[in-house]
Amino acid sequence: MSPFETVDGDDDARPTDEPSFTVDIDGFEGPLDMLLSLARAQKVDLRRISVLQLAEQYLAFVASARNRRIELAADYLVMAAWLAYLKSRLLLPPEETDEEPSGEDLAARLALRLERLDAMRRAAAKLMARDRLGQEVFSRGAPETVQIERALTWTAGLGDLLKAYARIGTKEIDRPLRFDRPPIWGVEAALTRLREALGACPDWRALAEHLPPDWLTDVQRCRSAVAGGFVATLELARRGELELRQEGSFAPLMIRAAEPQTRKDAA
Amino acid sequence: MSTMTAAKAERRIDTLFAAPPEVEQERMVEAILFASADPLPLAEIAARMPEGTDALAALARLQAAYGTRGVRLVEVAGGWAFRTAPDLGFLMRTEAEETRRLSRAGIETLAIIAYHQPVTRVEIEEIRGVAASRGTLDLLVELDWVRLGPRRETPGRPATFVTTETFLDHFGLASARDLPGLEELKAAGMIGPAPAAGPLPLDGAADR
Amino acid sequence: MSTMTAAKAERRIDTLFAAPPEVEQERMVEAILFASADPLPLAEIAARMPEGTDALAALARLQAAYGTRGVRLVEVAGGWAFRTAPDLGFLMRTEAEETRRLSRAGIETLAIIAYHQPVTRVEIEEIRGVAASRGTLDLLVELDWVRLGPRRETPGRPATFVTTETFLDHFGLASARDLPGLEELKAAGMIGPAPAAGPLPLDGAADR
Repeated sequence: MSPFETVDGDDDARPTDEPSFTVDIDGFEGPLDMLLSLARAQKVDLRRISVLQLAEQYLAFVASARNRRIELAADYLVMAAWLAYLKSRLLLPPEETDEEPSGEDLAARLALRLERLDAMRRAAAKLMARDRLGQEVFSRGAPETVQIERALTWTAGLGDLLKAYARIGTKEIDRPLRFDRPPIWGVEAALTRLREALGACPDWRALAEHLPPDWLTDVQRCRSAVAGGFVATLELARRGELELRQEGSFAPLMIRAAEPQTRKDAA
Repeated sequence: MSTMTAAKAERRIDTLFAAPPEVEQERMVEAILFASADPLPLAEIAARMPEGTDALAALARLQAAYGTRGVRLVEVAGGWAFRTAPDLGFLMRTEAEETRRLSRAGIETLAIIAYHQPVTRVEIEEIRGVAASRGTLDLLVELDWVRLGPRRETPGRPATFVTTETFLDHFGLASARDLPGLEELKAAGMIGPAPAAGPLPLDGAADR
Repeated sequence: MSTMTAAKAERRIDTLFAAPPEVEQERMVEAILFASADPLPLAEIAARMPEGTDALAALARLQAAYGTRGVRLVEVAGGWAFRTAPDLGFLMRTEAEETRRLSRAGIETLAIIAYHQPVTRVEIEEIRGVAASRGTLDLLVELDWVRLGPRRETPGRPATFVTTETFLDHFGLASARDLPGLEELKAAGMIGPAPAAGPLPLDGAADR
């Protein structure tokens, strides 16, 4: 059960030091509610109610409650006191020097207040009488989900493009400084390679066969390899480590490892 | 998105795009709204339609076409939605939502917030003449009918309460200005600041 | 429920209840199906309708009435339901636009293609000095900034890439020949000065 099924929803706001027993005077929600109810009973337009009569009715009610030893909530008593004051102001002729509002003013204010509460009551009734969603009116029971497609738009400006190209175009310039190894097969490397080659294969072979194949791929490197190999060959021949021969001009230069005898002599 | 809106603004000038025929525009609005359980603002409908279409005109034609059918096109909660005709509510008992019955205090408080919004708690109490219970306001907030509005720029900067789109949708209101009898109540001085509160009891009921 | 069904069975005999007019029956079916979360079998629709109505006939009329509108009454597994017209499916998607800048790899690849077109993938990799990711080229093709060009008449006949009209449009170029050359870029300050070829930083001054 919902806690709001009863009309006592306002009780929980009250401080606990108030009397726990509050007269639920026929379900009135406070003195203003009760006054409105009494005013309605006059069966005239709220603007034409007799506030004096209303005050008297209210005071009579409070008196009877007291007689029946019913403890009234404090706000009912405050209202009673104020209405008693209002009644006196209405009945006694106003004094010339009186700075307080006149009885008629006070009565008019109370009447307006009742009117305003009444107006909200009527408005609430109209509101609740409307065709309500889920009661009289229904929405689509099977709504179709709307797919959200994330459309990615990629952008790049001409500036980005040019900068990117400039960056690539200058990579060679921008790279860290280092010395390039020139494409030269040095004599030292040639000596090492030829000594190894002759050790493994001491018989007559063309010098070209002993050159490193990866140096023969382009002209520049090939020249360097041939030159390096030739200088190394001459050097090894001088040291007596190899023998060389050539059949004729421009014929392949043949080399082989020197005979041990020759080597000894040279030493 | 902004470029789209700019493009829309130019649509009257731009005749390059042939807008879909009127019947087609009606079909589109119909499908878009049918697919949604919640009201869609005109701007959102228009944004989903192709260039050069007139969503508002299509809505008007569609509303007329549905007329008094079992399903109607209504303007509600700041948008447009299809809703079943109220006279057929009895057929939808299986769909009817179990609603918590609002107490009289709850109903009155809701009405006061709806008609007086933005309204502070103290103002609600002044009108009702009793202290507002925390539970009553909490329930209205929980139902998503009421939410906190801007703070009142008066001493203490009290919070105000306003109604929500869910409230409008639930009660079939296009906007808060369409509350029944709002204009009459305003004209009669029933809404708005009370003239000179004066020494009436119950003012400041919240202080107790 | 069983008493209701029994009553229904008798409806042909029972003439006490005046059935609602046909238009009204259509409205009822319309509202019931609209509000239902699931497709409804004929039997259930009929069960919800008042005595003496012919749900099937009403369904048929309603289906014809919706015809080719933006919403259709269709028979699906499990019963009858309203569905938005399939040809309007595109309206059920909203686009959330998001703009992202092309990655460095993307823009570099694009620049190489723009300046060296037609250019093979291997050539792009050689120039950039890194392997080209599949995704980068795919994105450029997807954006329609780059497309496949003629195959290179070399062993393996590798595919080449060239830029498109869309590319020229996007970058505001009349033709690919309008791209400024390296010298112009240098003059425009797009390329910084090359590192000094002067004295070697033997004392490590360059590190500071």
